[in-house]
Amino acid sequence: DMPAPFDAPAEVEIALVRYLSTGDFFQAYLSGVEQQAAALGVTLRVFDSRQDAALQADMVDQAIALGVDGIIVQHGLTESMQEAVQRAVDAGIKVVAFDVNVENPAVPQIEQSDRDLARLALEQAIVDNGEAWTAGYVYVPGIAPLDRRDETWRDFKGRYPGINEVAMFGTLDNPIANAVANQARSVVSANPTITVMFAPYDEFAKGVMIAVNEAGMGTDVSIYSADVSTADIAMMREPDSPWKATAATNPAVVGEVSVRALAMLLAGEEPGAQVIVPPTLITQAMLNELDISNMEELGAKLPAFVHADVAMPAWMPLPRR
Amino acid sequence: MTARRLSLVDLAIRYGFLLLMAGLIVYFSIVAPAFLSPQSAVFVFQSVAITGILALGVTATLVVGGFDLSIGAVATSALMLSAYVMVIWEMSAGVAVALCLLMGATVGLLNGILIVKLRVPDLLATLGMMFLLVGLQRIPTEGNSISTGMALPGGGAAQGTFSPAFLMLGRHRLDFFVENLVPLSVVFLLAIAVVVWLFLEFTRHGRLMYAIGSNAQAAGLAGVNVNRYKIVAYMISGTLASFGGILLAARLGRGDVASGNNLLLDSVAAALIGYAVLGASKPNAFGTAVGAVFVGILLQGLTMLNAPYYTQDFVKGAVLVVALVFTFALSGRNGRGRV
Amino acid sequence: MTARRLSLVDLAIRYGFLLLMAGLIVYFSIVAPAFLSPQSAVFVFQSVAITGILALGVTATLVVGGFDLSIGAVATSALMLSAYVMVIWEMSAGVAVALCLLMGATVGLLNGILIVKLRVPDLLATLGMMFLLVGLQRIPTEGNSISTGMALPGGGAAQGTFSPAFLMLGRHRLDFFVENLVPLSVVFLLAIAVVVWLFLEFTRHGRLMYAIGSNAQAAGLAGVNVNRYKIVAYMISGTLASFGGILLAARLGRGDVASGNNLLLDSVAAALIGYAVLGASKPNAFGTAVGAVFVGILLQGLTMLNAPYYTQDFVKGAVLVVALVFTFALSGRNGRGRV
Amino acid sequence: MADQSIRITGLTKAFGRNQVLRGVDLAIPAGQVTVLMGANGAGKSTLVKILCGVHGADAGRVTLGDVPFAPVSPAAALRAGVVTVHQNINDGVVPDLDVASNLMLDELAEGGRTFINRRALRARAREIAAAVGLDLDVTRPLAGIALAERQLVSIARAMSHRPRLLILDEPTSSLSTAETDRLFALIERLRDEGVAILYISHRMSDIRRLADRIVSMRDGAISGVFDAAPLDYSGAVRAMLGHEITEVDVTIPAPGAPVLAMQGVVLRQGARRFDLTCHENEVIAITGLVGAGKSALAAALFGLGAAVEGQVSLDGRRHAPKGPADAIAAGVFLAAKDRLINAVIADFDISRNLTLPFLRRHAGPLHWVRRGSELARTRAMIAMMGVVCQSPRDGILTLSGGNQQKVMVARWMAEDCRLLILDEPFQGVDIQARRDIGRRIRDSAARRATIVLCAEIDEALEVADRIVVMSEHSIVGSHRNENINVAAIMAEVVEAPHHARLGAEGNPTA
Ligand SMILES: Nc1ncnc2c1ncn2[C@@H]1O[C@H](COP(=O)(O)OP(=O)(O)OP(=O)(O)O)[C@@H](O)[C@H]1O
Ligand SMILES: Nc1ncnc2c1ncn2[C@@H]1O[C@H](COP(=O)(O)OP(=O)(O)OP(=O)(O)O)[C@@H](O)[C@H]1O
Ligand SMILES: [Mg+2]
Ligand SMILES: [Mg+2]
Repeated sequence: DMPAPFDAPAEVEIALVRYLSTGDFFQAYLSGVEQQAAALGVTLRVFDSRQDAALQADMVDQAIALGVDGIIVQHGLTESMQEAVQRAVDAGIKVVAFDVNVENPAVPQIEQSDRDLARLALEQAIVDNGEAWTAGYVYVPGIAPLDRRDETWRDFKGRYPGINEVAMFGTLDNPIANAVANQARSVVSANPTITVMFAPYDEFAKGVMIAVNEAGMGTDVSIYSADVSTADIAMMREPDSPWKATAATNPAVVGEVSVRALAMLLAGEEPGAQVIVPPTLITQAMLNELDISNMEELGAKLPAFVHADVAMPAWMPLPRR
Repeated sequence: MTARRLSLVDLAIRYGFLLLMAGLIVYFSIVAPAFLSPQSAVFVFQSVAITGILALGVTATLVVGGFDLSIGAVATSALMLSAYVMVIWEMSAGVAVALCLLMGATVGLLNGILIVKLRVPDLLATLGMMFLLVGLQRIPTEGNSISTGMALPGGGAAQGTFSPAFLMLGRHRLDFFVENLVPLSVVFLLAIAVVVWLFLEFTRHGRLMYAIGSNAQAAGLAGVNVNRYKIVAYMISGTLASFGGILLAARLGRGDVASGNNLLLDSVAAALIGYAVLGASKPNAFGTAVGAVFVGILLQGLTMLNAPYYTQDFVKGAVLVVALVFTFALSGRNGRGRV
Repeated sequence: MTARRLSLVDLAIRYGFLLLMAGLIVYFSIVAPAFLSPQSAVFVFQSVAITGILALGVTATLVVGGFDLSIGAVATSALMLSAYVMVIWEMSAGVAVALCLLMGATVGLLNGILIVKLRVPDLLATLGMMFLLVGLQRIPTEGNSISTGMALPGGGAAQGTFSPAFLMLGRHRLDFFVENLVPLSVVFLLAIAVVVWLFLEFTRHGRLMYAIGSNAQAAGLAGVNVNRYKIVAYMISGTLASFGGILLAARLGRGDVASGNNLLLDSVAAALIGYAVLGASKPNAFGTAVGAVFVGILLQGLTMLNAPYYTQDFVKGAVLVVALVFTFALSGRNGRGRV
Repeated sequence: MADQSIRITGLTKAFGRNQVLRGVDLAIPAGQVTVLMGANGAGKSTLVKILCGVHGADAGRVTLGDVPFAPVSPAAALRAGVVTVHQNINDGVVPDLDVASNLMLDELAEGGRTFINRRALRARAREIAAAVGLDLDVTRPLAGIALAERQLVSIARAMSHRPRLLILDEPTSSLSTAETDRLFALIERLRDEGVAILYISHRMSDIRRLADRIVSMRDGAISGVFDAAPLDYSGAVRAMLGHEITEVDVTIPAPGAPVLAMQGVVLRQGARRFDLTCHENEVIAITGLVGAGKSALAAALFGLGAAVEGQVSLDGRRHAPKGPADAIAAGVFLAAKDRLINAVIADFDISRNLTLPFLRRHAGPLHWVRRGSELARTRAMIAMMGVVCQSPRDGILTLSGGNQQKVMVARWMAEDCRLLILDEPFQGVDIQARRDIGRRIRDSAARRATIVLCAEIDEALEVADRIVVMSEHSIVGSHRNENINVAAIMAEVVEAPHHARLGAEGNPTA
């Protein structure tokens, strides 16, 4: 009772063309895609360009050559993906894009709304610390989601002149948490007045938390971040943890939504130009209260986190939970 | 005492690697039939075009007994520079290409001078240069990627664009039996491979460069201008790396700060695999090109089999080790002392 | 004829680098007063403890004329392995440490065998091993990080935790004048540096390893078991790298998926900077330790001055190049041929 | 024809504080062989390196014909017609390239067409090789050919240019008689064509054969010029040494118990079986052509490669070492030939070089090296061997070749052993140092058996109680060193014609 072409789902092949793959977020996203694809019964083909944008564009062409029915583009650069995606659309293939704007009206845009993520975390910081505090900020420019979160940070600084940013740092040297911890150590010892650290990426937050604890300032500094994983939950729940809140979408849910939006396109329905997966604010207090210790429990106890009610036509089968 | 008659072992040494590659192709075509299309073949070449070009540059420095760790950074610097020139200074594609190549050659020259005149050991000099460039390329934009419309520090937005002529370098496809089949970047890879191969193998200069790599002292005493050739090798390496960066920029269409992280290791791997091809046991352009394509085939095949990304690294490493053990253990001699 | 009286140039060669370091310290203390606290000093050491330990391992391979590109991957493999052992297998800290060290030693042994017995050139063998390990370490968890509570493939959640004893390795602090001042990792760095230094500089084995690095053939004809010492050098390198990985795990408290490329580059940089310390012009443990601390000071100072990350790379590269030009150009001789 | 002669006036050169050349005045006339004699470290090679553009002089001038000559690089010297065969053989060849490219290396460096015409290159290379009688496949990689052939390659390359000044720095150090003879014939031909030749050697037989004039050099200055026929050889030696040469007087002691016994040994496939016994308190010199199997014999005894067949016993026990460490433990020491390749640890000082094989003796608990003990032993050995140096901490490469050689021999005399094998211990050593080393070998020979391998019969005569001749990997004669018939030995040495060896190796000739 699913619409064509899902009346014969085994004939349907979709491709996931990824730009980023290393790390928990991307692994969880992939698992969401896999589960929703399995629920639909379609064949999934994964192309991993491993942060090679040029290769990613080629992989779209490969998918075209293989004759897939639909493509999910996961991250990437607008400039390199635009033409490739256009070629796919021209070939009659349905395409959705997650977290990359391919500037194509035929391609719905799946978003986890980085601006909302940053906004939720910062609003919690205002709630916890008032409107005036000394801040440290972790940022590496040039990375699209971080750049979008940075816009929100600037907005906030404009809106609350009491926020005094005394240090900005950040690095993507591997392992990121270790490298950021080294920097954060120097920053907190040079600026002992910092009370709030805005680290809008969980790897950054981990690093900052390690440094703050090492400096023995765990009770003086509060950390606000974005994204969440099982390991993050454990760190937020450590006794006296400075990591107060994080805002996140469930990457697995985003993966599911991506497949569902694509399926709607294939079935001739319109998911809308933008499919936004709303983020959830997760605070330390909340985790302790509900005694949440991993992502599964987070999903179980925060229903908003385990399922997003977007791209949900009536016929859509959901993965078993 | 070198037997002219080719024994089985000799054959294995000479052709073992190519055989392995053929075996892989056969295997992949059976388990993933799509592997054997012209598109797929072109894709293999295209996916390694940029690393291949960088690897050919590294080969030139390996030939003179040197090593260049700065190639990855040179490529990303060229990526940023070309974007800067076109998007912020709003100049033409020609200027961008010229400035990038000049930059690459200059970095090569500096590397060469550091190593030859100031006697800094090669790994050290090029490692320092690498760090320096990685930082330098981000200073003008304060770490931001460069794209049309980006906010300028002075206020306003950048109006320049990547010119179509420039983008063509990375994106245009030539008709070859099938329409729109062969991308220009593949043509560049093949052309550069052939030129570097001819240069190293058949010209006086190439021969002298091999002589330097083998025994610089003896070459110098025979009247070879050792320093000049070494500097030239680093300039070749820098120039090719910057050309790789230009192609990358043309493919990306943006000065992306996050791209090009793996270029160094992948191209070094290709150049080193080249030692095993045809039992050369020394750096050589043909081997380097084959090495690059080999890695491309492997990754393409694994992708077709839906292997997760981390198994690709694993298989790459395992095949590399096995293929090389095979070659070097059988040939019973060490490669060139230097590596 | 070695002149006993030290001329100005000799002094500059011997102490120039240390002087530069002193200058940096003075400069940073003036512009960033927080720089000169005991905590800050300790932190500099702590921030380079892991790379420093890896660099000491690389030094051992450099001494025998080799090179080890796999250390970064060994360290991250140890990071994943220790987390796996404690979190998924729910075993003790002791088992985790023992298995990691065993893994490091085994990888070193394999590297050594590849290089010595199977005659694969060192860069090639260790590069292959690096790719292999980067992939391998992710296979058991299918690319996921390891932390308590993670979902297991068989269903259910991992119940094991990082034991406090294990975490202490990275986090415990000893009293030293100031209470809770010196972290254990710093103690490890210093202890390992001293042991490696004493070993290489003052024991018979160290002497023979230097002999091998200088002229392996002559060492072999003097009855030195060249192959065994080379293998031992790679085993030292692998073991120290895995120990670095253990410290990393203890600091992070989880098994993060990471490539270790930056660990590799930073430790190679430290080991190579060591060539310039005291005008040694050869790999040496004291120089390596100083090189690591030097980089730590530089980054600590720059971060305190709010310099963005890319200027840190730039300054690191620039200082590296300048310091080394200074040393090598003045000393008027090339470093050991190998590097 | 313009004046071809080379004039050197007031040439000085210092390395740091070490004043190596102190005002050299020298003329090298065209059409004559000028032999330059000098003790190790006198500055001969330094002078050569200035003439061929490797080093610049500090002061003084050189004129080539009438024009001033101050080459800034080896290439410049080559262009001016000054061609050099360097003392260190490996300074002359490039192991990774084939023989043809090696023979043509300087022509390739000089310029010419960008693309190499392989066929023409090989043809020309064969011509060059043939001129010195070098008979081998020019497409072989140089790495696979023997040292003597490598030396011939660099000589052939130098000879091929019809130079104005040809400098040969100890060109015969690895050559055997047949090759030496051919080389000398070539040198004479070039001399007759008007080439100025500067020939450096420590071998009196070479000098007697070739010299038109002898120039002696001592401590960086010319100490005597001898050009009146008949040449005053002993005067030249006196001028170079500053004193009379010590005479050797071999008195053969009574040999003791047998130490090494080899029975029915076949060194390599197809070689003839032989026996050899060495006694305590006996010094045996084994002589023979280059490639006759002397080193192969040493290798078998030192665990570097077993013989094909036969019994070897040491003090009555079977001797089959698996490697050098094994051999050393059994009391068999080998001082290998070609010290820069096989012995010298360039990064080490004298004492560290000297104690290398026996470091265990100087190590305390935890394998800690006792520097004091090491230095004491080094001082003792420096005194015993008469090594000229400032201190045991001097870098080994700061020593002159002869002194380096003394250290390498001393390395193996620092401990007692049962059998000491010295492979070409006089390589590159001046006549006085040769006598010194020889005397030390003999003086300390009482409680061991000693085998000295040397291609030069003169050297064998100076050091040995018994001279054993090898040919084609087998022993063909043995002579007590008393009233010896040199001609008979020579006959045995050359018994197997030289070309048979190459033929036997199955190398098709071009
Ligand atoms: N590059 C150099 N740097 C420093 N000292 C040097 C250098 N080359 C030679 N010397 C020194 O110059 C002196 C003369 O050396 P040279 O090689 O000219 O002697 P030689 O007469 O050729 O001796 P031999 O007969 O042993 O070859 C020696 O004391 C040597 O240590
Ligand atoms: N590495 C090698 N590759 C090829 N041929 C070799 C090699 N080593 C030795 N030979 C050949 O083996 C033969 C015996 O060599 P060996 O060194 O035993 O002779 P030798 O009489 O000791 O010579 P020398 O007088 O130089 O010491 C020679 O013909 C030589 O060319
Ligand atoms: Mg000399
Ligand atoms: Mg011999």
